[in-house]
Amino acid sequence: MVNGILDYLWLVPALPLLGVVLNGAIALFAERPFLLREAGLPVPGGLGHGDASHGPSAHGTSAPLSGQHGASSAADSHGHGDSHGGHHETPAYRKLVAFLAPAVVGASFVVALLCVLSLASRPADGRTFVQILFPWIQAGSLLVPAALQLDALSSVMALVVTGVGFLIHVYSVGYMSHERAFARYFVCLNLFMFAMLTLVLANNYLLMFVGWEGVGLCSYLLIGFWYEKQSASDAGKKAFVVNRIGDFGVLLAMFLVFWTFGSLSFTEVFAKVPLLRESGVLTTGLATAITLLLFLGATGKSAQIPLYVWLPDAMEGPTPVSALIHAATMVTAGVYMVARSSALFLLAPDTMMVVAVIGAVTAIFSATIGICQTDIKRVLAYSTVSQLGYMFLACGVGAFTAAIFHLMTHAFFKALLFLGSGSVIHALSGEQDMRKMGGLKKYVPVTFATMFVATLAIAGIPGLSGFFSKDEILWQTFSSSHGSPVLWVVAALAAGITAFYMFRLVFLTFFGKSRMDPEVEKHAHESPWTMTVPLSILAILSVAGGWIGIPAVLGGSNLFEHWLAPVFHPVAAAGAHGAAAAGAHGASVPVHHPAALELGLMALSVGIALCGIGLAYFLYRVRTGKPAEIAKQWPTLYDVVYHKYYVDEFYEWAVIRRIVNVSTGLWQMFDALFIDGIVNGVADLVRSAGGRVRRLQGGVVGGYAFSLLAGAVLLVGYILYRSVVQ
Amino acid sequence: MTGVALLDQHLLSVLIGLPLIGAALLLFFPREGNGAIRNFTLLVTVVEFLLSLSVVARFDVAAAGMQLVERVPWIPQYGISYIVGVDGISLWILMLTTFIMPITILSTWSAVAKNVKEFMVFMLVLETAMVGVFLATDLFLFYIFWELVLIPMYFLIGVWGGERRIYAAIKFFLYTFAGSVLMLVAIIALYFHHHAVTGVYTMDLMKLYELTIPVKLQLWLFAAFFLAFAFKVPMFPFHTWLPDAHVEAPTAGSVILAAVLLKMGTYGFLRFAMALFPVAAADWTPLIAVLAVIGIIYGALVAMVQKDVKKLVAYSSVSHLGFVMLGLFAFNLQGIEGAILQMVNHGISTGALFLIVGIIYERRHTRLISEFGGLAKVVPLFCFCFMVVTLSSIGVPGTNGFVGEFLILLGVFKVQKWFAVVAATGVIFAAVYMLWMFQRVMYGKITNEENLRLADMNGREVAYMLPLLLFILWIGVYPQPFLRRMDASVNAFVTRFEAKKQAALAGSPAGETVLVRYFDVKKGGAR
Amino acid sequence: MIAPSAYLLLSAILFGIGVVGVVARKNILIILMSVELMLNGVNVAFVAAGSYLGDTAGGVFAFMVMTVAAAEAAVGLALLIALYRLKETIDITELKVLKW
Amino acid sequence: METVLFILFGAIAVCGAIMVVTRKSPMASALYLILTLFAVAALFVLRQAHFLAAIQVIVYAGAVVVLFVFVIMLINVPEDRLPVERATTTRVLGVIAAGFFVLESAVLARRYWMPKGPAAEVGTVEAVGRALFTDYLLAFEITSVLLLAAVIGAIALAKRKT
Repeated sequence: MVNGILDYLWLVPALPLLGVVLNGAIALFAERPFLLREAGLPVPGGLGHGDASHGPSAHGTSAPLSGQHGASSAADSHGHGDSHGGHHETPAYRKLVAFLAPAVVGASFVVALLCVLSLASRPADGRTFVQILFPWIQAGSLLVPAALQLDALSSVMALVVTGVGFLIHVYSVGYMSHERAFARYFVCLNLFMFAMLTLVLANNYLLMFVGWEGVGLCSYLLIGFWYEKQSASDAGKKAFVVNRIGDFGVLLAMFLVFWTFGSLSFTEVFAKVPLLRESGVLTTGLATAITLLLFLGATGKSAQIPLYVWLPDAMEGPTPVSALIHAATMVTAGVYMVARSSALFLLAPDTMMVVAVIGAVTAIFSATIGICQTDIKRVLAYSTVSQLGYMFLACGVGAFTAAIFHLMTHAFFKALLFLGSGSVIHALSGEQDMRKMGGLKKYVPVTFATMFVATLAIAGIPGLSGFFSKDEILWQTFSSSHGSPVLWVVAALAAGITAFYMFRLVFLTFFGKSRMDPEVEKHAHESPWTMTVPLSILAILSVAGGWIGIPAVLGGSNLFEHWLAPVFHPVAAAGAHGAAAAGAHGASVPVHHPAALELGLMALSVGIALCGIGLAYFLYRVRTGKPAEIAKQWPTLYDVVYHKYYVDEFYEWAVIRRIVNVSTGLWQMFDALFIDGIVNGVADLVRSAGGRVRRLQGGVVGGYAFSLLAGAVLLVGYILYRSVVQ
Repeated sequence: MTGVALLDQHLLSVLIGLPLIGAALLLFFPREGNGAIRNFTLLVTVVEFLLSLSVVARFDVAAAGMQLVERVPWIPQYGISYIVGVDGISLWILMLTTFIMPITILSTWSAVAKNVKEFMVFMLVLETAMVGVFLATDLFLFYIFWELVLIPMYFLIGVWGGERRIYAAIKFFLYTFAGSVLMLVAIIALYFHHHAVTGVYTMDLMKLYELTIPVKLQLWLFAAFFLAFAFKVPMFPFHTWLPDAHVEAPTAGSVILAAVLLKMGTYGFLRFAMALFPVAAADWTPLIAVLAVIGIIYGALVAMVQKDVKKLVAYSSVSHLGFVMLGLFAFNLQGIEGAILQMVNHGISTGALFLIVGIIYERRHTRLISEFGGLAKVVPLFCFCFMVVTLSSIGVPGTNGFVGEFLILLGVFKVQKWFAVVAATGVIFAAVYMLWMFQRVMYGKITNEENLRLADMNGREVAYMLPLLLFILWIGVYPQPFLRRMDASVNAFVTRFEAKKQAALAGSPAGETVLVRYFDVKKGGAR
Repeated sequence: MIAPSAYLLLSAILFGIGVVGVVARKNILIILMSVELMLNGVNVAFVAAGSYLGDTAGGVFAFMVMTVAAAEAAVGLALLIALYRLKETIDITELKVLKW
Repeated sequence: METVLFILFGAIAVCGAIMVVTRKSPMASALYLILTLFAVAALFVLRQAHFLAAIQVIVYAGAVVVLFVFVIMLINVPEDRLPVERATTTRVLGVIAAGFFVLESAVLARRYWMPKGPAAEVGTVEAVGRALFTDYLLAFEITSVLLLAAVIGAIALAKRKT
């Protein structure tokens, strides 16, 4: 069978890897000596020993900020012209990096697009392409190849990742133009693309896990990119560790999967589901265990309760990173994994319920936190957590298509929001506090326009992408057999809150009087084209991205659902064997409900969203003093919400302190006192005994000779005695 | 005999003898010529490594038994022979030894300034002893090498160590010696038992493998071997010599201690304790698994709160070796192959970590975490190496640590779910203590004036770090060449283990061992 | 014909006299000579046993003993000289540094 | 005849030995030592151990005792500075113990009979040579190392530190 372009599927992850290698070499051999020299540090010899093979795990090797940035380098400090008076001619390597890094991702996008088109030309049931690259781990019955799989689901993911990724790379070139460790940044970013593409294109759980941890690693490196800042390196570590807790779940889930199915490959595992179900090997309990563990991983990666705490802190990273990793792609990996494993999830109704409830609770919980945040990026971060909650809600009610749909549209508008906020921050020389913004509309018109579009999209204004995807989720929540009206109410309420705080953000930032620092205001400026063009493209996508999934009730053909049907439909068919899974798959459900109900609920949710917008308008445009009053009126409530329900503090107190104390106790009491006490005690015993016995030794040679003789006499005497006795 | 023929027929003996000859030649070097001494030692170890590569080249992947065997009667009256051989179990540990030695030697260029000649002689003698331990398949020969390792190591710690070096050296010596003496008794008992059954005195391991030992005797003998190896590994709660020894040892000593000496314990379990006494081993499995799991968690927790980088790494070794032990006692292909791979991984990663610590220690003469901070800015290359090594130690996929840990946990999960679950939390803790340490050392602002003038890694340091990084990635990305060469031997081991266990179960009255209740009734045979 | 036991008896007597010299004298020179006496006593036993049993090992061992005796005398006397230079005495009771 | 010679040389050896340990002057002891060594050599001859007898004379009397004499003259301890012998408890006990030892040995010697017979020629040049260069080759070679070590050790020890 001729696969044509599909045979080059490996290029999709390989191209960013090439970028890592090339940029890594640049970072190592050009940027590192350059920065060291700039900082007045000696450049050691031995350059020749390094080589590009460091690439794959390249953590940038260069010092990030030259001394002049100092402490305030913190938040994206990009003061224009001011503190950069004496800085050198842009070295040539930066131009090379600025071209290479986006170019490889762009090329990767093109290849991915061609592959997907080629795949689309196949019949619907033949749209799964597996490419085995090389055997990776093999031990006994375990055989894990490094293999890629392109099917409907992974093609959506691959396109979103490479597409949005490319735009953000381009944006980064402008955004990071004042950054000293330019190459290091792009090494990490390219590495992230590689890991993320490995994640979505992997054809087995283990390789997916490689990407899964790989993106976590890149996230760690990029959050802590400005590592001189304590909060940044703390946040990076926190992200990694919290994700590790999730990974622990995935790891165990993989063990269960392997020892149940005898394989880790998606195709084999899912193909065996019905068989093992019939033979009784795959009990509901087992499926529940597997899926709950997988979901634990998803809560870590996708920042769901209880492991969401790392994501808001992750905003310490550069803004494009927040857009790419912590909004558009990496955090949705959990959703992807749950959707990928839908065949298993559908067998475990308990897990489905847990997923739905956690999703809904997270959605509303983090939305409420978003109300009170003043840092523009943190608002967006909580918004992301909330939107991810929606996706899990969708998964939990069996509407995997809707989840992936929302994942895609969310990638567009949330990336746009982050990039827009980045543009604002860029304009304000690093200011992130919304209380020090206002009236920015006239300074950054393109940014404002695009961000406004995205805000409308996330708020669920009809016609924009967010509307279709969110509404699909809400409808499924209401109508699906896994769903319930209660969840619908929660989700709709969360949608209203979302609309409220997003408009609060827009009003505080772009409207009203300027509350900017005059010094900052002087330099406020629109961003360069490398930043505004990606914004504009994303804005178009935010508007139009939803049109491929217009539901039937609105006269659309829901292309998106048809595209994904081969992935989720057979699943539903297989799941139908299980009692609990009957009628699980989303598309067939609305049949039982009148179209009027669907339309009515749709209107209701739009109404709630409009209420949210209205409230925001009232509080932040009409009665601007009111929010403070409310805060004063319920100080405790405000305090609790403002401090994010004290969850971080609770974790610190309940987990971290405890562990550290116990560890210290173990070390000092058990190790040093108990075990070494025994050991040293024995030693002391021997020594004191020796101290007594040593008096026998007079030190005079004659004495020793006599002892020797006496011993000999006794010995011979004993031999004699024995011989006499016998 | 021509040189080629010598290499052809006595490759393993050459591997054992070469460092010793090197050490003897070193005696004729003038004390003052430190440069010549160092270069010569490096040359010897590099040649040794290159020769050991030909072992890999000549290794037959399909053969399960000992390869390149050499057999010379030594004390024939007592059935003691000089028998050496290599199989899939020892191959990579042997390679690790010969690989890590030149790196270690290279790392001492500036770290060891006093008594260079003696230092190098001890290093070479140590190499002979270590290589001998992994190649000997005669119990008597093995025991000699096993004990021979102690002597140079004792001096390396005691002479070139830190402030409390004498305490650490004696503690190290006594701890390990206490265990090995019991092992000696067990070896002799086994020897006499073999005579009693077959009428032949022999110390040949392969012959002893064929022996069927009564369960009761097995339990006792295994206990003695267990103590010897558990001290060496070190398993919780026999581990307290390790932090002291590591902290006080010179960098090179720490590297070898971590990379190779600890592996002698785990290797000993696999080659001797488990293979000779399968029923007892199976019987002891719960206890050992529990200790291993405790070691994993305990080591990680205690590592977390250390203030001294070296001590932290030492405790992390306790944790990592817990994984290895757990994998071995899964008694299935995945677990054991994972454990062997993890031995190599731990050697590479932890060896590299000690080298990393050595590099900053050389510059600052302190290892306290609080003395550092913000180093990433002044020493970017160092930071990069440190990062990769840290990730490998954490077991991030794509690095060697992941493959090993995954296989181990996969294997363990099959036989003992809950052990695997608890052990897997060790993976989380590993991230916590390593990253926390990394952050405190490398990130943040430079608070200590002295750190501003730190020099980055020089060419020599890069030269010895680079091979380690390369292997970290190689094993992580393409472990096949390593795993394939273990397959046949490990498979044979597992098969023999199962057969012997079943035979013992069939032959012994029910209830004679805990095993019957515990291990087999509950689970099927593990494979 | 002489009984083998006669040789062994002689050997024991020579050895015993040597022992007396070692334990009872203070003069290191004489102690060293007494050691030679002891070794000679042993040699008598070796040679006698070897010849009675017809085993060459006896002769060989006697030979070895002589070698050792020569070496021992050389080193012992060298020690004595070094010691005399240091302490100006050949009294064994003056040497108490074994205890510290 | 043999008996007579045995008694004669045995008596000389024992008397000489007694004189060795009882003389005050080391020089006198050394001379008596030579006497004893010669007597023992004669006993060797009685047992057909000609080779051993020869090296007994050459090595012992010729080399070792000469060395003793040499050292005695070299350090030349004045009469008044020779150690004063006193009978301490240890010494008396030591002599008694030595006596016991001889007694015990004698009893043992009587208990373990060896075949009585003519002397086998095991101490001849041929027999010893054959044994040394075949079965005991390694031991023989190591002996040379031992002697070398003794020579180096003696030189190192006796060398005047500068």
